[in-house]
Amino acid sequence: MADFETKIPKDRFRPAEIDSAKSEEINKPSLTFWQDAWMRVRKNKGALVSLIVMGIVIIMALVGPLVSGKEFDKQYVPHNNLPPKIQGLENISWLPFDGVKTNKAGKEIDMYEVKKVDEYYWFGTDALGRDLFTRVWKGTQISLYIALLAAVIDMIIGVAYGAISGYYGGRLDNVMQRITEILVGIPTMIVVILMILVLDPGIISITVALTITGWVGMARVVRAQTLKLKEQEFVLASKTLGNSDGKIISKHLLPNLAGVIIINTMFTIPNAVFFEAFLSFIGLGLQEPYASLGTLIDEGFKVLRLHPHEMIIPAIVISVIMITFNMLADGLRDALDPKMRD
Amino acid sequence: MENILEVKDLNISFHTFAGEVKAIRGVNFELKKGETLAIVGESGSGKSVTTKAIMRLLPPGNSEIKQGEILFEGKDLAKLTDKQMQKIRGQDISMIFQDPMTSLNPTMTVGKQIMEPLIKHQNMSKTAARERAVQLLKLVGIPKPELRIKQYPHQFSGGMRQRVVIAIALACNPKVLIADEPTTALDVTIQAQILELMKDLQKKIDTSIIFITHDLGVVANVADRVAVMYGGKIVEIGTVDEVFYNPQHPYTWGLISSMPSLDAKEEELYAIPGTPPNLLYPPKGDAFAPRNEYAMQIDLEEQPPMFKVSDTHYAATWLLHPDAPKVEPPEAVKSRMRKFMGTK
Amino acid sequence: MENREKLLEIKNLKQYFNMGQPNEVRAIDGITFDIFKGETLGLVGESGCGKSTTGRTIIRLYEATDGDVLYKGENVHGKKNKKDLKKFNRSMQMIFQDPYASLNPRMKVSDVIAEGIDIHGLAKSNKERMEMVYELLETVGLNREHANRYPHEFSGGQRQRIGIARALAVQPEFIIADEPISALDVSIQAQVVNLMRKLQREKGLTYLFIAHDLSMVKYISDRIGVMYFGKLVELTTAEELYKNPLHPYTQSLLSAIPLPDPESERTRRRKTYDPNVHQYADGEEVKMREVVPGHYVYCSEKELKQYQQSYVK
Amino acid sequence: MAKYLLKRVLYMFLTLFIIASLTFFLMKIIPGTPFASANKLGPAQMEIMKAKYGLDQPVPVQYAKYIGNLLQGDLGISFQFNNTPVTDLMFKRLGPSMQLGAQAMLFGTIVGILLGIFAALRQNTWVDYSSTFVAVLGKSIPNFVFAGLLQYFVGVKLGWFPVLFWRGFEYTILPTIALSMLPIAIAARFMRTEMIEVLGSDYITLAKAKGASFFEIAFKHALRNAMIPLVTVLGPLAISLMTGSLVIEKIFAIPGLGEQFVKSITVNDYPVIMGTTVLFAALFVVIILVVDILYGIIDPRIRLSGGKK
Amino acid sequence: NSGDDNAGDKEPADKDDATGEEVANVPQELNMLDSSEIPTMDSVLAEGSTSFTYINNVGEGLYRLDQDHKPVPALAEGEPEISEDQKVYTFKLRDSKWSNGEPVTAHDFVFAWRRAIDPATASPYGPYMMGGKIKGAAEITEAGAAKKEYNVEDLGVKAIDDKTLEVTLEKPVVYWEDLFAFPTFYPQNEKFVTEKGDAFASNAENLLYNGPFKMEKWEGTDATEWVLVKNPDYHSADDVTLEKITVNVVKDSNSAVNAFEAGETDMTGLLSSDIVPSYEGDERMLTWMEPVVFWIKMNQKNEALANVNIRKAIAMGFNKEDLAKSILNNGSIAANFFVPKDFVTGPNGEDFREKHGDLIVFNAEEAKKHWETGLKELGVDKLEIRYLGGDTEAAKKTDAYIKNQLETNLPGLTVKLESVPFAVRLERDNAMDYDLQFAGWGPDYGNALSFTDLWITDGGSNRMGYSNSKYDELIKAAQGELATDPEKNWEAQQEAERIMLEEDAGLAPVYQRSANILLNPGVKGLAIYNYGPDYNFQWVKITEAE
Ligand SMILES: Nc1ncnc2c1ncn2[C@@H]1O[C@H](COP(=O)(O)OP(=O)(O)OP(=O)(O)O)[C@@H](O)[C@H]1O
Ligand SMILES: Nc1ncnc2c1ncn2[C@@H]1O[C@H](COP(=O)(O)OP(=O)(O)OP(=O)(O)O)[C@@H](O)[C@H]1O
Ligand SMILES: [Mg+2]
Ligand SMILES: [Mg+2]
Repeated sequence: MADFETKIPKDRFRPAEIDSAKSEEINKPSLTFWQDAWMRVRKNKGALVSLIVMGIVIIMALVGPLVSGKEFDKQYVPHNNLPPKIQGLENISWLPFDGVKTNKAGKEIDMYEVKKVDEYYWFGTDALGRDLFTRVWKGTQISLYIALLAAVIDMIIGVAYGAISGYYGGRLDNVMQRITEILVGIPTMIVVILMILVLDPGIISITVALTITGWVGMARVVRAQTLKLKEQEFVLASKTLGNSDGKIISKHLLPNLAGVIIINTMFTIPNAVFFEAFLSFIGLGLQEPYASLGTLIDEGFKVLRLHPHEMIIPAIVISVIMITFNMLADGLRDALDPKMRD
Repeated sequence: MENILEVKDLNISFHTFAGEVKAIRGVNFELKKGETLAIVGESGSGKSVTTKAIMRLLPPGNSEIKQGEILFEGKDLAKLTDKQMQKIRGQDISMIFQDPMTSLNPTMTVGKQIMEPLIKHQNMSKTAARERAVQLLKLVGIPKPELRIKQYPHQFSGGMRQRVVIAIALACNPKVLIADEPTTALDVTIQAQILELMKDLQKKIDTSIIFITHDLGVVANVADRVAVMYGGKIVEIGTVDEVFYNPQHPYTWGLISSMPSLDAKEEELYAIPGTPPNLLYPPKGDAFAPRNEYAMQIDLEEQPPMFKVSDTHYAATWLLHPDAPKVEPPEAVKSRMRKFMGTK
Repeated sequence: MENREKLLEIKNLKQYFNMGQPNEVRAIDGITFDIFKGETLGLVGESGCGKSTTGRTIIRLYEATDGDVLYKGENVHGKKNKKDLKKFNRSMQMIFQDPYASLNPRMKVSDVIAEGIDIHGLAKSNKERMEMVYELLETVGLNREHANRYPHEFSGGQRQRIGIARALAVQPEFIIADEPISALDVSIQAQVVNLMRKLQREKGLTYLFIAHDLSMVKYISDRIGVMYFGKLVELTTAEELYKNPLHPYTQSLLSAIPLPDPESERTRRRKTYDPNVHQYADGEEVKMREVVPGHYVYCSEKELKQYQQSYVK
Repeated sequence: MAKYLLKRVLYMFLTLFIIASLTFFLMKIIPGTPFASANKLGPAQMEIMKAKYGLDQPVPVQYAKYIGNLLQGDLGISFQFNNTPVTDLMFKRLGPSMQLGAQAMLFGTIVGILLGIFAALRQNTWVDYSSTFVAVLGKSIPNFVFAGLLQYFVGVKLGWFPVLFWRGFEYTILPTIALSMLPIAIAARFMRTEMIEVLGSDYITLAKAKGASFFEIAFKHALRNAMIPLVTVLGPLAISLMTGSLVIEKIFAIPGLGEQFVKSITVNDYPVIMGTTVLFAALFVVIILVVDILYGIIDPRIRLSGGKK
Repeated sequence: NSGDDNAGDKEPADKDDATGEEVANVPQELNMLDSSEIPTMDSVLAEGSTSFTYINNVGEGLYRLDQDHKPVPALAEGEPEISEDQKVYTFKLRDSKWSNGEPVTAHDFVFAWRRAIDPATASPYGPYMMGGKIKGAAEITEAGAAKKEYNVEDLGVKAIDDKTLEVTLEKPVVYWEDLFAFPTFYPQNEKFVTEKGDAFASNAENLLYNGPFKMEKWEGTDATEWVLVKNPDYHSADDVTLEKITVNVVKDSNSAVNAFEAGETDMTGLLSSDIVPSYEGDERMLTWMEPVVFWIKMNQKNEALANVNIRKAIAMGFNKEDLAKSILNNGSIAANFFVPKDFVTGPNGEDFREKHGDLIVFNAEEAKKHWETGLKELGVDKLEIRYLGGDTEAAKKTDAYIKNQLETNLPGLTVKLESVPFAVRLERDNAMDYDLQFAGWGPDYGNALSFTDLWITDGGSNRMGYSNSKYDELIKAAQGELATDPEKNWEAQQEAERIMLEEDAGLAPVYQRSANILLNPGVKGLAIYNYGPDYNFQWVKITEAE
């Protein structure tokens, strides 16, 4: 196998100088867990695109209501139910942004001409003549707000409940498990509706309602994970060092739960958004003049045949939000999955 | 003896988030009919990847056979279609994995799992397959096989599960059996039983075995020949006696002398310093050089070729180059070599 | 030997899990032994026989079901107040089996090592704390640069050494090592074992070394205890155990270890252990008995005689 | 096993009792009148009406009576449907809701599982992304929108299926599809995750090593194992489909419970609200038990007596 | 008082349209949709228009609304004998039969009426319709409420013999014919009712019929499908052409329209206003004005709303025309009144609205002036006012609009919307726990009094603290001494309305609702009612749709 046709200079066989300190050197760049995870997310096209789109949606939710120059609750009835019309795009015939509506007889009518409107309503207007562009982004704001608030409270209660139940175990765990069983036993719908009836309808009560049952899923996941983690040797090590339970939970368990918590939250968010929309449909949603994407879709749905834009636009936005959150959650799960480490 | 399997200049890479992991960097070996080839080596040295490549079980998404051939009875396995490969798997080549606790499907009865390859590859009827499954269980020493066949894996202990896995692997009398650390997860007493079982069975059905392990004791027990892997390459290969009693590669020396022997009196154990190479950034020269106290300048610059020690014994270290200075292996190794010379 | 100082006395220790439930497990069922200051006591036995449980019960990770653990004559399990506990926690430490699971992946190495320092307030300033960490890292053969890295960047052997550094941080006298090398590569095992021995020499540590790899146990231990199903069946010095294994289980265990020597492997005969060989009669007292000085076997009076006879040979 | 079941059943009753009590007291806090003509009734008449329904008595007395009646299976009489016993109302309506829920569940999980499997087998490819897209779309667009669109386009415009009512199997098709969007989404998401996990496990590698084909791997080996966690969510999901189909029931004019339930909430029909809650809760605990038993069937490792793993 | 026939202008189904031949070869079957189940078929317990509709079609009382919405004698044989003081009415009954063959007698009336007033029955409409009108009714209710002894025989109704019924009123009632046509006053067969006990009226079998139709299929209150067939024993059965009516419940308006478009039904329930614009000009859509007025109640216990200027500002401060035309866009009209248009006609034959058409109209400037004055009087420069609204989509839209209008037109005003379910609103109305409340009212009988008597001081349905002694006097007179003087009565009520709105702005009217349904043009002769029952099918004929 080895052939020695080429003569090798002798001096190459002198002993090599090897720095013994180097033998323990790590030649990987130092990456924290999160940097590492971020690298993985970045490589996942779906997640990355979702992240960007989500960023855009969030930015639009924040600045959208400002850039249109119109108030979200400013009514101007003479301009009601106008289809979308956007400067520049109005002349591109296949785009639905020319302010033209097809009536029942199939004839195309420029509603802006009919109503003598000079302004541009980018997403059109609603029945009260409110600018839908502003309302959609305002609604996105509120939908995101509800989602985030619900998620945060869900995270706090669910995580605390699950961690305590799992960590202390035994009888406490048993009692706490029974309580969640009961909470889950009452159909969510009922709890939520009752809560909204007891409180006043509105953002707060929707949030409260959501958090009453929404965290159970999180608590379960966290508990299961805690049960696993607390048997991990690094937790035992901390115990042998004499660490207190509180410290162990906060320093060892919670940081390691972060992945599951984030992923679960990512799934909670679209659930909350959806749930809010559902509440709107059964008439328990937000109070006027505020709108969430849910209420907008609900309102728009009623006039779908007459003014399709009033439903389609918010429906697209809500779908985009849901899809991005879900794809990002998938990406994060892959990225944070310990089994995927090299 | 004829070669049933030949691996030629195999190069395999993984594409990971961090970059390209060159897991296998030019592996050559052949497996003869009826022999047991043990592969030892450090964790991450590429033992499993090599065997998975033979079975074409590497993750399809991120692995790539960059170069090389895997000739099974003359056919290059790397070039077969998925369908053709499915025929070979389980039929001609079968495999046993390390962890008996996770390698059986928890929701399928043990009987079904044994019968599956029989029905698939040998076109057996269900009843025939069941009978054969019972036989197989009996063969691997599981009492009351008629009963056991209807049970689920969780009703078996670890050792028994590994026997089931072996039964599955042997179901179609494969020509090659690849055992990837089949006893690492087991107790010594059970390990001993399983090793005996495998040797027995090999005698009966005359398969060739590739046996991967960390444990030199196990190697000594089962192997006819040994391949030592380090950093994605085979660094030494030879008969079991040659490798144990006349090792040539400094890594093999380290390996052997870091095992305390039961009879030898205690002195400081020989420890290989440092850590294994990171195959994301494979070294230019000999991958073992940074940990090698006998390393020479050339080791850092150039990869050593396989030097022939005997007809059956090769090692990849510049120390074997005629121009290289002669070095003394560690005491533990020397004492073995003396013994070896004595017996010869 | 008798006059050596007893660091730890374990008396009739029992640990049952799920007591009173159908799935009750008697993980350890009345074991008694002493550990002398400065020695290494090895504990071997098949998987699930209760080795880890013994270690964990000694260090109070589990509340003992019954029996006492005396550390320097003080009962460990009776301790209630915080100060005593902290003192105890400092004197006894543990090294774990799985180098991956035993380090919190979200903590920097420096924080992992300094955890004990922080809990016990051993450093007055942050600078002092870091100095201590660096020193510990160097003690276990790593260097300062490693302090700021995360566990996942290290190899198994390096991680295990970090685990040792963590245990050393509180300057314990007694360390329980629960299979500290089983998960490591052969080439790395020696690094860790050598380190442990070096530390023992330098710091006068006492070890309880749990393992199932008998060759390594023999190498490191002064005395070895063999466990079988929650019971200690044989206890004697390492040399003695290999030369004169008395209990049939010990014999079978020894006969099962494959040696890295093809020659001896070809000739090795394995013995199997069948618990029925004892044929204990009802009411027969079975306990640890001293067959010859320092060599204890779990047996009946009758067996004692047999063992003594066979020993004489 | 028998002992375990007995214990479970006892817990079930305890849970039901607590739920019934909680709802009862919640009912008492809810504002609003149960009397539809309250704006026309004078104070005297109001008194009489309250007396008739026992609402004039102190809450503890009402509670004791309620629990007493409940134990005898008497859920009281409805306000909105004069003099009709709540049990009659509920059980007549339960059938369509259950059927619709069950059909949507079946259809939805099958489609969802298939979507999930293909997404997992082709992870991070367009197959995966489009499966995610379909699944998420099912979840993000409220099902009343789907229902409305289906009814209009498939029912009215294309005339493929009846537009509404509940008169036979072909009438159930559109509402089933509309309602199954959620189970599709959930099953697909779950399945994808679990499949990816299962496909990475040792026994799948072993199955491959045995020469199993792509489909054998996916359907014979992986599916059942990946199903196990799904089973846990399917129970509550089934309940929410049976109870949450109110919107669909309304749109397709299906005489089901959900719609009636929401109505009873808006008109404060206490007996119906409480009765329905208790019924749903009872269904729920029973289904949870069934799920646990199913668990044991799908996953032989789990024995009822031992609980989970 | 004659029934209005506003529906007539648009109604494609004029009674004479259908000739015998056209009808002959078309099956006389009507398929229709309703938007709710029938809560009860027990005439004594009924309290909603759905119940009244079907009770009216399968039953009959002393009087009956005719095709022109006018009460005409039905079971009563001709006009009753009326006492001098207009308090005692003696009716002769005509021959008629229950569907089980038994004759309908005066005892059946006595039984039903006593049952309706009996506190043990706890009928909502019994005491509401009888209290203060039928002698002794109010006392029985009072006693029942106080858990004291009472005797239902004290009710002013007596069977002189099988064929003679004597009714004693508390005081003269102008609209007595309407009263006796109302389903609450229908007869019930004592033997049948007592025999059936709790099962009475629980399904089609447990009911007796004496009207133009009988129920062939109705499985109970929760049934979503029921079938009415012609009653051959009805005394005027010969005039009934329709053989069968099949009703299905569809609650979603859009779905109902889809069913109509798919040809699955001849008639939908009321359309939600969102749908109406898409059927504009479509002959299949039937639109009529309902005598239902929506207004904003202003709680005059609230300090700010006790101020008349503030009330005027609010009542004038929002554009009702835009609301009705552009937002509701379903034929509803802006209301500047509270007694609806096209509801009642006076002795002179003119509509109630004729005299004082608009009493309080939208006028942003006026409103602002009043607002500023009011604020000055109150000594504040801004106000926050709660606005109790409904939680339905339509209500929310209206509320949002009104809030916006008020806040725009009345600087310094903040309107806090509270959208609550109907049940909650009723309770809060009862407790007067609101500042502004969006509410509506529909009449139960065909007299302006059904609106005007709402606002008398401490009136049962006032519940907003409106009080004006002049108003009280006028209405009390209209109910009492002027009962027999239609002219004066009329004027008194018109004056009262003027005072209430123009002077006091006691209420802020918003709009009068129109109703819309889709109806197969082949269906002729459908009678649509404004109070009590919704429809009467007894004159319906199905003709070939063109
Ligand atoms: N799916 C994969 N993706 C990326 N890298 C991989 C993958 N599988 C293996 N590797 C890399 O290939 C190299 C060889 O791995 P292999 O599993 O063959 O080691 P091994 O010798 O079997 O070790 P062990 O004794 O631990 O089983 C390692 O560096 C590993 O990180
Ligand atoms: N927390 C626990 N609850 C219930 N049973 C337990 C628990 N911990 C250990 N056991 C049981 O106690 C017995 C002894 O376990 P232990 O971990 O001590 O064994 P071991 O000798 O350390 O085995 P190994 O070599 O596998 O580490 C086993 O049967 C185990 O299943
Ligand atoms: Mg491997
Ligand atoms: Mg252990």
